Amino acid sequence: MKSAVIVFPASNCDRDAQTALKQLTGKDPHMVWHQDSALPDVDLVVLPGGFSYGDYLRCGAMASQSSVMKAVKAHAEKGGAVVGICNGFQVLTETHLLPGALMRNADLKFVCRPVKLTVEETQSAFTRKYSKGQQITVPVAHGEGNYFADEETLNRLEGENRVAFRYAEGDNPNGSARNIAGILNEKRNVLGLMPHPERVVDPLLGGEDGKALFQSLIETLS
Amino acid sequence: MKARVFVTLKNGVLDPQGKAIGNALHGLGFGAVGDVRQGKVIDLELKESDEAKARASLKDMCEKLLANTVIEKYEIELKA
Amino acid sequence: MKARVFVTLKNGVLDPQGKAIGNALHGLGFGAVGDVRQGKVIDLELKESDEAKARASLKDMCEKLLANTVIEKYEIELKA
Amino acid sequence: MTQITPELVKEHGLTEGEYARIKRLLNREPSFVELGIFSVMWSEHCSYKSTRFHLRKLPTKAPWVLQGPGENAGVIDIGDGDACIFKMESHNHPSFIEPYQGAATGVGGIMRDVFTMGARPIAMMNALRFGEPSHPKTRHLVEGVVRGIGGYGNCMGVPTVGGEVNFHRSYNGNILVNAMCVGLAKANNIFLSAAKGAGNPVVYIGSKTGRDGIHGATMASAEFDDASDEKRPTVQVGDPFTEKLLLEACLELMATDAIIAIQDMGAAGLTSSSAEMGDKGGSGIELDLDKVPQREANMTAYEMMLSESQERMLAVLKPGREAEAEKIFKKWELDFAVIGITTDTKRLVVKHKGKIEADMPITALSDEAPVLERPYERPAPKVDTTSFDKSKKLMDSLATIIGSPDMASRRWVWEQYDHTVMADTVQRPGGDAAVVRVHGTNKGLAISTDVTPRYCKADPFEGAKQAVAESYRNISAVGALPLAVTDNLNFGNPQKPQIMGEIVGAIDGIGEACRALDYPVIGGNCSLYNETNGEGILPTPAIGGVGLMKDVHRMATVALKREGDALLLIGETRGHLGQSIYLREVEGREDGGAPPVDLKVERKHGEFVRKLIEDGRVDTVHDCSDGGLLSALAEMALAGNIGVDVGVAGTTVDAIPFFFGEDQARYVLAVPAKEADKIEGELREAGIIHALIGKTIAEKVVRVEREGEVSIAALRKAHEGWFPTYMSAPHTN
Ligand SMILES: Nc1ncnc2c1ncn2[C@@H]1O[C@H](COP(=O)(O)OP(=O)(O)O)[C@@H](O)[C@H]1O
Ligand SMILES: [Mg+2]
Repeated sequence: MKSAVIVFPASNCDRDAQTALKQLTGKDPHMVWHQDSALPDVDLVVLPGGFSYGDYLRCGAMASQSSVMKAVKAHAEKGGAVVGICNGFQVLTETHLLPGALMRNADLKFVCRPVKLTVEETQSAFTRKYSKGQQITVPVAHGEGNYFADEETLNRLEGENRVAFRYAEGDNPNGSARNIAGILNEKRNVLGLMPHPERVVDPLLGGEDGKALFQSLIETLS
Repeated sequence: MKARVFVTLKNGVLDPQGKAIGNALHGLGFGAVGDVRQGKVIDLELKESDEAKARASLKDMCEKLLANTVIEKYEIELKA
Repeated sequence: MKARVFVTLKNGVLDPQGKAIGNALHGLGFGAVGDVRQGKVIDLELKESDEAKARASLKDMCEKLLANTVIEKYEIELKA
Repeated sequence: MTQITPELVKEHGLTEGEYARIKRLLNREPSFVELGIFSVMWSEHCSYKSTRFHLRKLPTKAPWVLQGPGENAGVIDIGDGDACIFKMESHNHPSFIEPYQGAATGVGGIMRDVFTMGARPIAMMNALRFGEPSHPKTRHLVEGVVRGIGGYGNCMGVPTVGGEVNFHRSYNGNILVNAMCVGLAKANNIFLSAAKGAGNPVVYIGSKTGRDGIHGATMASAEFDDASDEKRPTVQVGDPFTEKLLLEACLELMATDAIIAIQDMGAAGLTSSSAEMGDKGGSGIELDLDKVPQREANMTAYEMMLSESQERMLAVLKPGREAEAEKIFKKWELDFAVIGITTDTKRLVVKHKGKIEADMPITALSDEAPVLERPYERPAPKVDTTSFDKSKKLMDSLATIIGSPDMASRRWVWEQYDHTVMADTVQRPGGDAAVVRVHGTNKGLAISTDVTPRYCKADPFEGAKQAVAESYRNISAVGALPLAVTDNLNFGNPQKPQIMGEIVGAIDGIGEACRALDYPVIGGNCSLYNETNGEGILPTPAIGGVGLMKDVHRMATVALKREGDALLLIGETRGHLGQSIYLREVEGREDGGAPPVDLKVERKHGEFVRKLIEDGRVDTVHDCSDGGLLSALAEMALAGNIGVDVGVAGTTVDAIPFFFGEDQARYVLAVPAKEADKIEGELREAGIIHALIGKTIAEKVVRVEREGEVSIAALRKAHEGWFPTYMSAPHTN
């Protein structure tokens, strides 16, 4: 699997994503600068966590207007895989590659802690190595991860099995509607999620529950 | 010319900040406070003298960047 | 009655958000945009019919909670 | 031209004597700009005039120290060509006035001190002291400071991995916000601030200059009164996005060989950065202020020289490399301007709008800055009291202590900090020391910040020794070798002989402990005049320690891991209750002497414990400090959710002092039962006092023989509950 990690000026999980991809694919991903207008030939694009352009105005708003995002959009429209983690998820909603929006956490505080997730959907390139209903523990670290969409959109996401991950009952860290932690687009080639799977690919750092996400992609895209 | 853009949450979108402010005001004894909503105000200077053009351009800015129309609405105010 | 409170940075206080918005608008081709400043707008409902009282109470709220008067200033607008 | 009047001199915080000295050094009256420059450079904050004489006594050398005090941060060698760069700094006064921005810019400032030397910041810590919880301002300050630290550090993508939070009424009007930054660099690529050579371009990098925090440096050196709270001087606003760009751009420039010297603009901005660079390089500096990127219209030379706008750096480049550097900064969308040149005159010359606004010998600002030997009185150390109320129930006291403001879980705080970004945090907040892996290796850096101000009040010398000893212990307890410290000396008004006595006592105590433990001081910061209406803070010499772990796979944590482990107490328990949390929280008394520290014993115990961890024989260790043995055991039980059953076998000490005394040099270990005998034998052989005090059990309780038990669930409720409950009440600006 060939992959690229997009680097916005204030991305800060770009190295974490790079390290995880290298560890699991054995290959260095391409690091692509936000001002670039073309992507290298890759199977997977990762939009990493961080603060893209300082996350001033709204998280991900300015990033969605960057030149590299035009290329990412084109990649997604051609069916290429895109995963947005944390700030990457925010960028994907701002770019309208995913529906809804990510608002301030309900308690208005930044939150960094491991959360329990349930894997809701395994029919995707991102989740096939998990089992349906599996409980995993993955850290979150965000101030604006409160997923919002209108009722109709939420119903549709659920009806089309596009909710990939949910916060376990009682462990919703941000007030997200229907405990949604991660969603797929209609064509199921774009995933956005607030938790950080790339931070849990090493038992030393608190677990390996993020590994299967990358392994799913490797299996599908190699 | 100067412009002021208001970006506020659409009705029906939950506003955790507004709610927190409301609670805090009650806690401080401001019992008369009812619903509270918080939004953004963006003040811009524009090198443009034609009001219609300015308004069109501001609308474009709002749609493209200043507001996320999934959750937010905007109002534009021009001052000469 | 309804009130709208504007909370904006005092003149001279660095506004990283405004600066970033200005840069982004330029990047999007809105060349006519000059200085940009971002502030907050807070819309409140008040169970109070006396305008003077409402204004006094809002001023109190601003000083105590809504504005950080070290770096921010506020304006109060009342609508019937 | 502005007339220099005695009032103006006084407003600049300069004494008559100092002003006379300025005139002598210049052979004339200073200009207004020169007066401003002198006032900031000779302020306590920049000149260390009250402490410099005493700081010289600190041990600063060791074979692994690459750079001691005197630069922006200290540097140690951690092997394999790697260097660790760190420093701690206070932002106390600004944080009291505007907690969010004060704390945020404190974080930004200390990060710049570290990356200006060529390091990528890899971990942040913060030591915070607030007034008593019931004080009307405390909640607002806690909320703002914590949010500010998170707001800046999280955006920078540097994990904030730990620190301390204390509450005490002595901080009601003077909170302390001390932030520490730890960075990594290559030992052969360290950048210093000496602007050597003449004819080299002086370049300005980063954000534009505004009228931010003018006179911040003198403010930080002035005592508060209630009026200054009203005056509300301009505070700086932080822009972490720009700082992140500045970090990346600086590291990119540092990968070339274009830089001769580089220095952040911190307190006293352009003034102190240019003066220090010229001073260290033995050169002169000529600045043309017309070239300075400006955010506001009509700024005067005075304002530009004294502005404390954030996110700015000053560098001296090799001639001809300007274009290359400019390209890097343009890529990162930062301001870049050549604003001056180095000269061979050893003078600082400031030009603006065709006029020479200042022209002064740089040594007048540095070497000639006043060094005061202020009179001091070493307070007589308080003596210990042995009395205590025997009727108190041990297990009730435990619940009280574990849920008290100073002992309750700090989860509410550190969950607001991204502590796992960079994917190297192998020990998170909540343990004895944080541990971050050196990226791409198995090495780890252990970091801890420590001080127990109530001990320092009772006995500044012994208390400061204790702070260093506790730092050494915390780092040893995770299995790392303590290598060096940075200090942050927070005190009241040094013009009072008693306060000066506290300062001198503390510096002497730090010196003695650091010498005995081979734990040199490689940097630090002083924050004096922390007084309001004549009331000083508790003396608070915070110690930030860093240690090296050879293999992060062999690391100890405080969490109990198995049932059936033997609980082993290392160190002697005499039951020292003076100044203990127990007396304060249970009996409401703040009295007695500080616990004595035997540095030889500290070192011996630390070495023994570290070896056990390094050999992979022990993975569960906690040091005994605040709250004594029973608090340590409860914390271990809480962290691992495993019960303990202990007794007081073989001691003549009563249960209360035994379990809550704060004797030093002690560790609790949970060791596999089959190892216990062997380890005991080794302890006996080494002549180390120890006791097997009990074992870990399946029941989820903390049980003390003959005293009763309390469930882990109940302890957890008390321990986790205090902070969120306290912070949920409404608070105002
Ligand atoms: N208490 C102290 N102990 C040891 N060194 C100190 C202490 N206080 C200041 N220093 C050293 O003095 C120098 C100047 O400090 P400071 O003015 O705080 O630097 P900066 O302006 O870069 O923040 C630094 O090298 C610092 O390490
Ligand atoms: Mg510095």
